[in-house]
Amino acid sequence: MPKMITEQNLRALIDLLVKEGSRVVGPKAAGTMTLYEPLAAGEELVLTELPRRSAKEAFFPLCETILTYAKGEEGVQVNDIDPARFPETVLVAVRPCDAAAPGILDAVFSWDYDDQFYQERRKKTAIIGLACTKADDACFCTAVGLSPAETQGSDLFLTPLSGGGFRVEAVTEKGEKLLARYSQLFGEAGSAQPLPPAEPGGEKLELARIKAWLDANFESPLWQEIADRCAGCGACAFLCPACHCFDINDEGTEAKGARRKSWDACGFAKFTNHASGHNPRDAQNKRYRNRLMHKFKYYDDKFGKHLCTGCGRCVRACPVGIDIKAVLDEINSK
Amino acid sequence: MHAEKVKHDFEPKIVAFVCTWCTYAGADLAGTSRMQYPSNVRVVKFPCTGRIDPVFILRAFQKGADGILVSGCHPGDCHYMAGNFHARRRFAAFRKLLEFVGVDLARLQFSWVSAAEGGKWVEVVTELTERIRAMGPLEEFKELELEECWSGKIDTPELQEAYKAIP
Amino acid sequence: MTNTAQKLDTIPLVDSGYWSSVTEAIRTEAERLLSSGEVTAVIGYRAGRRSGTALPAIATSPEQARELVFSPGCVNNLALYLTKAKKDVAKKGKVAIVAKGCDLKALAGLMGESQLKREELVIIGVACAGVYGASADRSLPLSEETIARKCRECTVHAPEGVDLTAGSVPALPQLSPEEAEELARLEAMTPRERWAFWTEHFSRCVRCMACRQVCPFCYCEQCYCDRNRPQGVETSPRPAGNTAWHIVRGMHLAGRCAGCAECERACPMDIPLNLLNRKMAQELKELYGHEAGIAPKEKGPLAEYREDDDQSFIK
Amino acid sequence: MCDHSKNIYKPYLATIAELRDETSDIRSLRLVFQDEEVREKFTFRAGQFAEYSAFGAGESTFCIASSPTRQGYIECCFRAVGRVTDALRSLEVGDTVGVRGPYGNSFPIEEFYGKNLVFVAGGIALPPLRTVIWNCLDLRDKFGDITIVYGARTEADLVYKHELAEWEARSDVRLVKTVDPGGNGPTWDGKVGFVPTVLEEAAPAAANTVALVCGPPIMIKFTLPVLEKLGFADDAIYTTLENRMKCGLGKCGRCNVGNVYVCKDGPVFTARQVKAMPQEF
Repeated sequence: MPKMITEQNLRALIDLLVKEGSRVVGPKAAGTMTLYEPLAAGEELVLTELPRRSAKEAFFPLCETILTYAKGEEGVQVNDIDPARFPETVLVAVRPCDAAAPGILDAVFSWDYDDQFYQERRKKTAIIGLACTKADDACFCTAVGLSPAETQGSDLFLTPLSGGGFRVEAVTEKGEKLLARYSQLFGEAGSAQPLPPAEPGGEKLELARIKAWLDANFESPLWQEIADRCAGCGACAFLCPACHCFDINDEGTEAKGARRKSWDACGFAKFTNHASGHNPRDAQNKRYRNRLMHKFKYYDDKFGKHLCTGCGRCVRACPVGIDIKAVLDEINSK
Repeated sequence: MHAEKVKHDFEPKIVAFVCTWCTYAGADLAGTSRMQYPSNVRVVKFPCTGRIDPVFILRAFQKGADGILVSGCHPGDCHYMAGNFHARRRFAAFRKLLEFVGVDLARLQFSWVSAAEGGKWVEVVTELTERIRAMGPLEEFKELELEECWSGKIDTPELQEAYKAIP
Repeated sequence: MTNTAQKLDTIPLVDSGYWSSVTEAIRTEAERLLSSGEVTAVIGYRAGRRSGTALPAIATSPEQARELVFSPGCVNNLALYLTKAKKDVAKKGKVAIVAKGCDLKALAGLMGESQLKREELVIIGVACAGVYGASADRSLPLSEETIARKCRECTVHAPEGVDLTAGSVPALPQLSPEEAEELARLEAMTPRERWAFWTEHFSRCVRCMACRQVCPFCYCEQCYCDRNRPQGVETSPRPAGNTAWHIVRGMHLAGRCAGCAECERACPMDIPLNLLNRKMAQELKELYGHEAGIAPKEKGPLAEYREDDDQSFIK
Repeated sequence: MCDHSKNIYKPYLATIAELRDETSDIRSLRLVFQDEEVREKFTFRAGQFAEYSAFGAGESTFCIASSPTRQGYIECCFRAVGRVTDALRSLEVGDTVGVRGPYGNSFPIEEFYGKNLVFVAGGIALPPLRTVIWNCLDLRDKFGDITIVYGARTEADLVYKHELAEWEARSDVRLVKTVDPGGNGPTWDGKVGFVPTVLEEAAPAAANTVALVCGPPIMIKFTLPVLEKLGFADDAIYTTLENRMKCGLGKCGRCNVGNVYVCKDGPVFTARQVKAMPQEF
């Protein structure tokens, strides 16, 4: 028998999780925006809006310390970050386009070398997904093979019901455990009908066809055409649920400080700049090409997946109106 | 001879950005004349106030200064003709920007101290030190330095330890 | 969005005929310039895939000129494409540019800084009624609700000193100066409150550098803030470094900013960056009588001095 | 000892045992791991690289320039051109640096057994080949003729000058050293000319020979056709690519050339592999 949870109980669940010491992260009002942020109480949860930044932050923080160092009389001491201290986290009301991202990123963060910072956070996080019943004209998850009702990536999946509340589906063992542990908050779904899923518009993409075009078109006037407009900022990459490039920097003083890993973007002019001054991707067309190729070709070549969930954030955020969906449509039609 | 040392609860860190031709020479004069002034001030000298980038001021606050003095030649005395005139405008603007962001301008002092004004140097530095002492430490920038985005925040004693060490 | 009776602030500010007449004027002129060979490219706008959006377009043929548009979605300041930062565009040869009043100020600023020469440029000015704000619902017409904050206080609806003006300025209602009010609200705060206001905003900054990359005046080939020998500003997106970055940005634009508010529009984290620029503009006007205008000035207020400048803050 | 199974970004600590200025801005460091266990267990192959850190400044990527046949230490060689390399250069004997690695693939030395070797290097690109050169010289019996063509802009820009002298003195190695026209001083006893030209003149036989090339992109570009002309097959030419890296672990997304991650799939490639890559390096 399928389960359901009322909105009130969903908020109560958050309260309970917070009380028990979990970090609960979900969409929360932040000034004029909604952002995935730690929730202090269930009432802070915002269910109506797609957060401006993706949920990848929960696994791959915007900026995190990877070690600290101190110079003393006896030389340098390097201190590890103890991953045991990463908080147990429940990600709530995560849209399918965000929930799908970690499943894509697992490959790169475990490729030969396990990035414990990512892995440990991943292990300690349960994802409660939420089906989308509303899409805007930037959304294109269906075009890249996902859907507003996609449960993949979630541990527990909520689908809004027409009469209020959510149908609850345990997708993984982790989800089942959550369901069992807080069973008092879940009821029987009964005959309540789920709201129809959102219908992102736009042409469907044939990703294999796009990949084939990318395989053959490292050189194409398309790249320059886009680069003429591209301002070279990192807004697209930083809002993207699947972009995973990062930088490593030391900060602090000579005597003591921290080494930090933080998001970086392949669109930045100096991203690949060598110390000698030689820059393999010295023009914006090469950088944009790399961004698109990485998403739909290179990552596919390496890991059999594409680095895009169709969340549309880059489309909404691009200050010069570069629309990755329009670019893909164009390639698709070639 | 020695003024009696008073023990204070709080010894502010004062950074003085000075031009080498006038104020540095003035401070030097104060020293060679055996005038007493608070040892809280750390002097950083530049060829000219025109070389003192507002970023230096910001950086000093970020790295733990409780008060900052910027000092150079009197108008008309610039070794490079007009460096201090340009600096004057730049600092007038920068003050307004800092104030708008929420920095208390009482922590930032500008002065003209010539090579002959050892006494004025002592006066400016003493007054600034006492004022900052009365105001207490500059917490805003120190708090900010410790702040992390939520996703990168972890509760580790090692990290806290490292942060505490940031002067 | 409720579909109940149309609220007063959703009434269109101008009728749709205005947009089509400006569009037509731009197309005609662009077509003429390109077919006569007077210019090799026209920097304008074309419609985006999503309804209500427009994006920068570089038309190099008369056919492409027919695709140019002017709509409330034409939010970009195209002056960006004439700077050193966008060398590829300049390589195309002599260009024409579509410019709103606010964009003209940026062009004037760039000319003042010897980045552009007026005689090498054809300017198609737009008699501008205003454009959408960053968070506007673009399915709605341009209205008091959807108009950008900077446009509410626009003083340059009608362009001056251009080669051709596209369209004519329709009658526009006086709108309340929201940004000026916000600025006054901040000025009335205590320093501690302002600090809290700004650090909360800056703590959300992701250092995507969109504010810098869209700014026509951030054309330095090596940004001070990217330098690391020595490092002036920490590069990690932490609150401390973010705050330093935005202060430095504000300072480097003081006396240069043309007020196009592109930084604020581009910010994916909704940081009200133009308040910083506007505050500095206001202070520099008060201190040195400087104001960004449509006529190029040889020197900005921080590039010159007067012997009797105010020094009441110096001991 | 750092537990790399846990924090892949945590470096081993090493002490600078020796330092040597190769040129006015290029320095070599000999590093000895501080932890005894690491010292014993750390192994690498010629061609692999590491991430070296100057704490407080950050990390930089250089090859391991010493030979895997010489144990107990590793060496690196770098030009002070940035924040990290400046900081590394300011360190002195006895100071601590961080080392992460070894990373990447390596030269298949075993496959070279019984063959002649030609090394072609330009400027600061000698270190990545020096590791192989010493590796092979230490196992001298296993190889045929060994030729080294090494050039730099000027005499002063040649690195490992003392080793050049050593190789010159050996009868089992042929060293052809050259400087760009105008870069020669009055006592210069080598050739004058660009590396590709000098290589062509030196004309090593291609039969049963492997060429190992490393240098600035422009040198590589002009050297490959010369080798081709001399009869070298693309599979018999090896090079090592140097791209900017941050992690060295295939994650940070910086060093890729097309779908090839230089840090994991490389840095050692054959000319055939390089030709198959998009020309973006």
